[in-house]
Amino acid sequence: MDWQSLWLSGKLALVTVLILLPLCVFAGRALAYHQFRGKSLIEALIMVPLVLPPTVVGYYLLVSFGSESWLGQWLRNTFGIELVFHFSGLVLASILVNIPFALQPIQRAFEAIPVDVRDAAACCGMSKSKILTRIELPMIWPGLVTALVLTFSHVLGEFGVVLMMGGNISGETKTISIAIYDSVQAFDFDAAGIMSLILLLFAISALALTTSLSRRMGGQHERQH
Amino acid sequence: MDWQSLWLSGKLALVTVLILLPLCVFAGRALAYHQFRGKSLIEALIMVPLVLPPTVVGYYLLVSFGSESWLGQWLRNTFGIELVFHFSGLVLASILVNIPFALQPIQRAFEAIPVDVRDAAACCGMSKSKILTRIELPMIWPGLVTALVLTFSHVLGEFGVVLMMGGNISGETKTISIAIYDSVQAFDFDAAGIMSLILLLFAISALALTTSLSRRMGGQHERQH
Amino acid sequence: DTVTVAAAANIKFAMEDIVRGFEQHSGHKLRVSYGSSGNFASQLRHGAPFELFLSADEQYVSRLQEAGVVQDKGVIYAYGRLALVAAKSSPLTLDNEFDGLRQLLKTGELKRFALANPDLAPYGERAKALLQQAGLWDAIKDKLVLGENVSQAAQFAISGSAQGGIVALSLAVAPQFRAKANYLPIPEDQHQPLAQRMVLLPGASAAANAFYVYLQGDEARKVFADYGFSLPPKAHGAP
Amino acid sequence: MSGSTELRVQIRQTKGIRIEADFSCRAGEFLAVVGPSGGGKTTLLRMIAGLAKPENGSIRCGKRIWFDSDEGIHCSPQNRHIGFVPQHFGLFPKLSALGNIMAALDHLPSQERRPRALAALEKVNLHGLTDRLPSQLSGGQKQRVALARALAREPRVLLLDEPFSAVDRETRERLYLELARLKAELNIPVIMVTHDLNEALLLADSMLLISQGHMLQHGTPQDVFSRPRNEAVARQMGLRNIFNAHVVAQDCAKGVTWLKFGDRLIASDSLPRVNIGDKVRWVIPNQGIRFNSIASGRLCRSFNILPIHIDNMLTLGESVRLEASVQDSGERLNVEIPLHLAHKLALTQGAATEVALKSDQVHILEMIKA
Amino acid sequence: MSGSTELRVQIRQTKGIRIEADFSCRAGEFLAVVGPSGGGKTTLLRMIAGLAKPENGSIRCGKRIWFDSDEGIHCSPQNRHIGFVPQHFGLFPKLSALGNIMAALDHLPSQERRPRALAALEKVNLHGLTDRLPSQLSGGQKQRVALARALAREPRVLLLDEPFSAVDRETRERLYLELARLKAELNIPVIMVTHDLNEALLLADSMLLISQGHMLQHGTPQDVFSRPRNEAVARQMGLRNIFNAHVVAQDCAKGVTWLKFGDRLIASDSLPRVNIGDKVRWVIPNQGIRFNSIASGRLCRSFNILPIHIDNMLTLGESVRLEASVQDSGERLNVEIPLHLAHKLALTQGAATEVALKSDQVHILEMIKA
Ligand SMILES: Nc1ncnc2c1ncn2[C@@H]1O[C@H](COP(=O)(O)OP(=O)(O)OP(=O)(O)O)[C@@H](O)[C@H]1O
Ligand SMILES: Nc1ncnc2c1ncn2[C@@H]1O[C@H](COP(=O)(O)OP(=O)(O)OP(=O)(O)O)[C@@H](O)[C@H]1O
Ligand code: MOO
Ligand SMILES: [Mg+2]
Ligand SMILES: [Mg+2]
Repeated sequence: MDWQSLWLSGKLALVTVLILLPLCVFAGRALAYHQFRGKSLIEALIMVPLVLPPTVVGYYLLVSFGSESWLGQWLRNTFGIELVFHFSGLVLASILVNIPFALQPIQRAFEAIPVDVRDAAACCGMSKSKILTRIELPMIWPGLVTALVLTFSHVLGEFGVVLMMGGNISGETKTISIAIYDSVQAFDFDAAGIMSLILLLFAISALALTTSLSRRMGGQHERQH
Repeated sequence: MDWQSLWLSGKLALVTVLILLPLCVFAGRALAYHQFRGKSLIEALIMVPLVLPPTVVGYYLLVSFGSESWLGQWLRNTFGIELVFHFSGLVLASILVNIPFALQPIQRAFEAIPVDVRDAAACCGMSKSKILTRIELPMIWPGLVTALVLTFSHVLGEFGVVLMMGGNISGETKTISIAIYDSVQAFDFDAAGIMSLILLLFAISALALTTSLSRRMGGQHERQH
Repeated sequence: DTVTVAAAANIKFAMEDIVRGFEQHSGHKLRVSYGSSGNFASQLRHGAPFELFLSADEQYVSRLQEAGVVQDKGVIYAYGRLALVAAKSSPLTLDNEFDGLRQLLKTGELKRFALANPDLAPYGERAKALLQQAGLWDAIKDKLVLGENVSQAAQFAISGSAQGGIVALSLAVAPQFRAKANYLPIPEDQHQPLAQRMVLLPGASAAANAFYVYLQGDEARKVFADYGFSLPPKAHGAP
Repeated sequence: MSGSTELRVQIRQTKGIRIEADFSCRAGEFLAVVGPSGGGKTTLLRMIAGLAKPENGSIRCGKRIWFDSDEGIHCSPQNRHIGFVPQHFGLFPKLSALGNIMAALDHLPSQERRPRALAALEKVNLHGLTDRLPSQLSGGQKQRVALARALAREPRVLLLDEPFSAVDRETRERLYLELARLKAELNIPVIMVTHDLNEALLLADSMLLISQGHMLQHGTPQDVFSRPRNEAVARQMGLRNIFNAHVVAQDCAKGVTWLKFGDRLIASDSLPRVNIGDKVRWVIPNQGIRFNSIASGRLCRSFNILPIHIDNMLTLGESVRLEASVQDSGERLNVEIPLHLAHKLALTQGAATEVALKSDQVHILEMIKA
Repeated sequence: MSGSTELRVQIRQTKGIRIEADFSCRAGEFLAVVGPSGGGKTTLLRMIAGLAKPENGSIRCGKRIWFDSDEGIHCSPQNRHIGFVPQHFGLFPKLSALGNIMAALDHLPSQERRPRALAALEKVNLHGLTDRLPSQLSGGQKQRVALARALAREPRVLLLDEPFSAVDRETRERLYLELARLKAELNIPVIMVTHDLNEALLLADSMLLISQGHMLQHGTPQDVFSRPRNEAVARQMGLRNIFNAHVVAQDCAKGVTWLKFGDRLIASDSLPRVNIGDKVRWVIPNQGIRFNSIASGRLCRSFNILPIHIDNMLTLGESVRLEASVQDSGERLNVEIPLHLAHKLALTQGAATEVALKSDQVHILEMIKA
């Protein structure tokens, strides 16, 4: 069992979720509350990373952020950031690829907040940020959990993009998905089976914990009677 | 440009969506309205296809449904169905892999239906099926669109599972994703670029159409004032 | 009466020419699926509907034989060769003794070096052996980026994010590759041969058999050679 | 829709929301359920509708058993064929006003639904707004759609949870008439939760007072109003003149109970089971209080007379609300009299006068056991 | 919170929901907004709160400009510091009753919020339910939480959209007192939408009648009540005795307008601008109708007397509603009199009697231009 890869995957999933969800809360809120021309187009564009095969997305990311690209060079020269073949690159890739999973449920949850609750909050003199944290976040909670669960799972299972951006470097970019894939490719089905099982146990317990915790925290409303 | 593959991908996405969404409407409704022990576990299990790398999922599907497996043999002998390396197998695989994307948003949408509306519907003497079609479906519409958009996009971009279950056979199992992947592998970046572009245009216009149509149909409620 | 063929991705360029030739020559139609040899091997074990399998490595064919999927051991149709490659922007100078590589390692300018995964792909394994032989393995081990297959390794190399790599010569000679990177073929005697073996599957049609034979013929051999493969000795009875 | 359907409700629940009720409502009977907010009125209605399942008891509609805890019967709301207007309307957000009503008419042949729904909208005065979605309607308009939806069904039992709370006065009067007409026409039990006692008095044949899950009183509105069982009922009926007194005598032959209130003697025509010396609470409704024109001199009787001092006068439209203190006692009297009477009697703030209490209106409340 | 804050509203909107209003409300003034459902009352309140932006006009609170279409000023609800009780309560579903109130107290130092919120809950009689979520509260309890939330803020302006529609009678009375106390204490403009005229009469200093987006009348409640401008206002005020007549004479010196109603002569003290022969509508409120005891014989005057026939009598608690037909005319009269008076006058169904109309109460309505 490749514990290092599991740890790396867990770290990647966690970091991705921690960065992505807050971003999607803001973006989802903006998309939910505002109507403008071209909104449907923007919503469709967000799906792009989902429509292309992951290795292809990974390839384009590699080319865009690689040391040959002006973007990659600029990042390196100004910030000293190297994304390609580094953990930070995986994080970037995971974030980009998971935007659809995280954004859509959050946006829908914001759309479902009744106007009169938002009105009341404004009339109570609550600032935008207080409305967000005290009123809206608790109300979008189920959507947030969906976003979390989908993103977390998908990061664990993601393979194509990660391979292309990461280059399968042990301890840096070799996630458990890649390790399992490698085992299958190497006909080491026992190892693949064991790793899959452990990954599944890990994921399932993390997810079951999240959903049941969130149900306990925010779920009272679901059954009114 | 490999039009045949694009057509195949479109067909696969459509068939998957048409089969998967109705199933998820029923499953999502059941999960939303009923509380039972182990519900969190079931919800986590549904995520399994997402947690494993797609090729690995594809491999396990291949093993489960292939000609060596008792399931594959039984299906062939009793129904004459061959799944592996056939379009029908891709459909099965796509359905399994996309359950999380389709189910979660639908379940959340059902959970958001206020109790008093369901009560009123029951008191109006509406049968379960009428309540579903006339009251609930219009109300879960945004969730259904999310499910549709995520599933449709993901089927187009799905590659690992399809490759393993389908075997890259032109006209039968070679989807546009695989064609693009092949081009990238063969350094034919121009072809990959063109195919990606066309796929994206196709996907984006399909998605933008869907969301803007659905906004027009069911979206009046979103802005109350 | 289309012949279905599963072919390793690394012979795609050569195959396209050969297929064109065969179709003109025989009037039969071919449907070739390209992919990773390992995947094809797995799929063939579970009933994949191919008549002919061109593997990138003979090991997969012998596995199929052990599993009883195929009866014979097939024939070697070509030997793969390795090439040292570097993006045009890379500071790496290409030479047979790996001096440029050594130099770059010393100065620390070599950040990443691309190989196919030695545990999976035969090209990777041979490349590893080559580096070990040159006494570079320990120094370069931590700089490696591994492609899932040799084509991905090549992509790493031409992206410039890896300063160099060892990939299949058959890929390096492709015009799209040459446009972005330089390559140097590695002498055949420096590594174990990469025997690419093909095998007919049970129930192969006459047309499949014809193609099997055609692949061992002069026209096919010439194309393989043009795309950077070495050739096995000519079989008896081949055209 | 046979004329003999009587709704019989016997329920008891001790867990969760506490509720206990035992009453029936005949076909054609209009039952008003009143009581303090949070008393369990909505819960009771939901149980009758089949939306909540009581712990114990039974609910029957004519021969049909809708619920029986002993036999494990719990009939679904669909099978009860009721009309229900929930407190928060429960409109279907994605259907138009017309669609909301047509959705409740599934039992009719499809070509009848539209005309019936249109007629129902007409009855609640909303024919101009048939295609509006609920979110595009004002509060009162929403409520009327919910009402039309319940009425259009021609239900076996009509359940209304504060159906007029958001409706303006004129519309309300029109709806009262409509409801009265329908009640006669449909000949079904009608149960309405309301906060408006006038509404209850106007529409209801009987009244049920619920507080904290308990039935406090059940009877005709007049009865509950003029003979409240205890102080809680009296307060809910808006009676505000409730005082302490001691029983000094009880003359069963003449039907009089004599009370000592401060140093005044009060005769009451009610004959509760009390003992001499008991401390009791008694109530006098507005209509039992008579003002004497100051000019006409003192009243001749020596009992049921209270000298008062007017502290405060508040004109409310056609009537005046007086706040007065009863002399030689700490008690305060609240009286509402017609404006013209107040003028005629020359009542002004600060004036001292006397009131007479009608002995048939002096009501002694049930003792609350300590 | 200076005492001089006057709320000045001048708005006009022709697109979407039509609304036109021009009024002001002083600090310490209680303005009741009444009118038919769908009239635009909620819309008006939302505009004052800053939740909707009128097309044209301005809204000022003291020296502050909240909205001005010419200058492009539109102040956010947050910056208006108002207290708002929306029609559907708008409670925060994930916060407890206490949390809902504390959320509105952000302007206070954090240690003051909890005691203030608890005090507010106490005032609305909900101290036992502090930790309940809105979904666990009854309709009336929800409404009281919303009210407490608005009051606790000590706002610059208090806006109430039917704040008592779901509250029971006893609690309502208590809340009236609380509101009256607070109004004096806070000294701010209070605007309340209500359907209950008694509520308006009891609480309000002035009254605004809105129908179909138009201000029909603005004045003191007494004024609107006794001198409704036109028939729509009269109907909303619950006046049901509205009749046609012809002007036969107008004596400006004596201040009398003479009307011919059927073949009867009616004197009115109102002096509208009318011409002899004009057809007018006139109204008589309940308090302007006097019954003569049948025993006491005919009235001496020859005008303002209507012979009637009692068709119907309906006892409502302490009063009786009479439906009578005016003899020799197709018109019907509706009168409500105290029960004891009906008894004293021995009014019964089928009886014929006479009523006198007080000329100072006969009010001629504004002509509606054809
Ligand atoms: N979901 C719930 N969980 C816990 N308690 C509840 C729930 N719903 C209602 N209650 C409580 O049950 C009691 C009865 O509520 P119910 O809604 O029947 O009152 P009500 O008489 O209809 O009041 P109102 O006149 O205010 O509508 C109330 O005290 C309320 O707080
Ligand atoms: N979102 C909307 N879209 C279109 N029309 C609307 C919308 N909301 C309200 N209306 C209409 O605007 C008019 C005024 O509505 P408003 O809510 O202000 O009435 P209201 O006087 O408060 O009525 P009520 O007493 O019934 O609450 C109504 O005719 C209503 O149907
Ligand atoms: O074609 Mo391979 O099997 O990736 O070297
Ligand atoms: Mg209730
Ligand atoms: Mg309103």
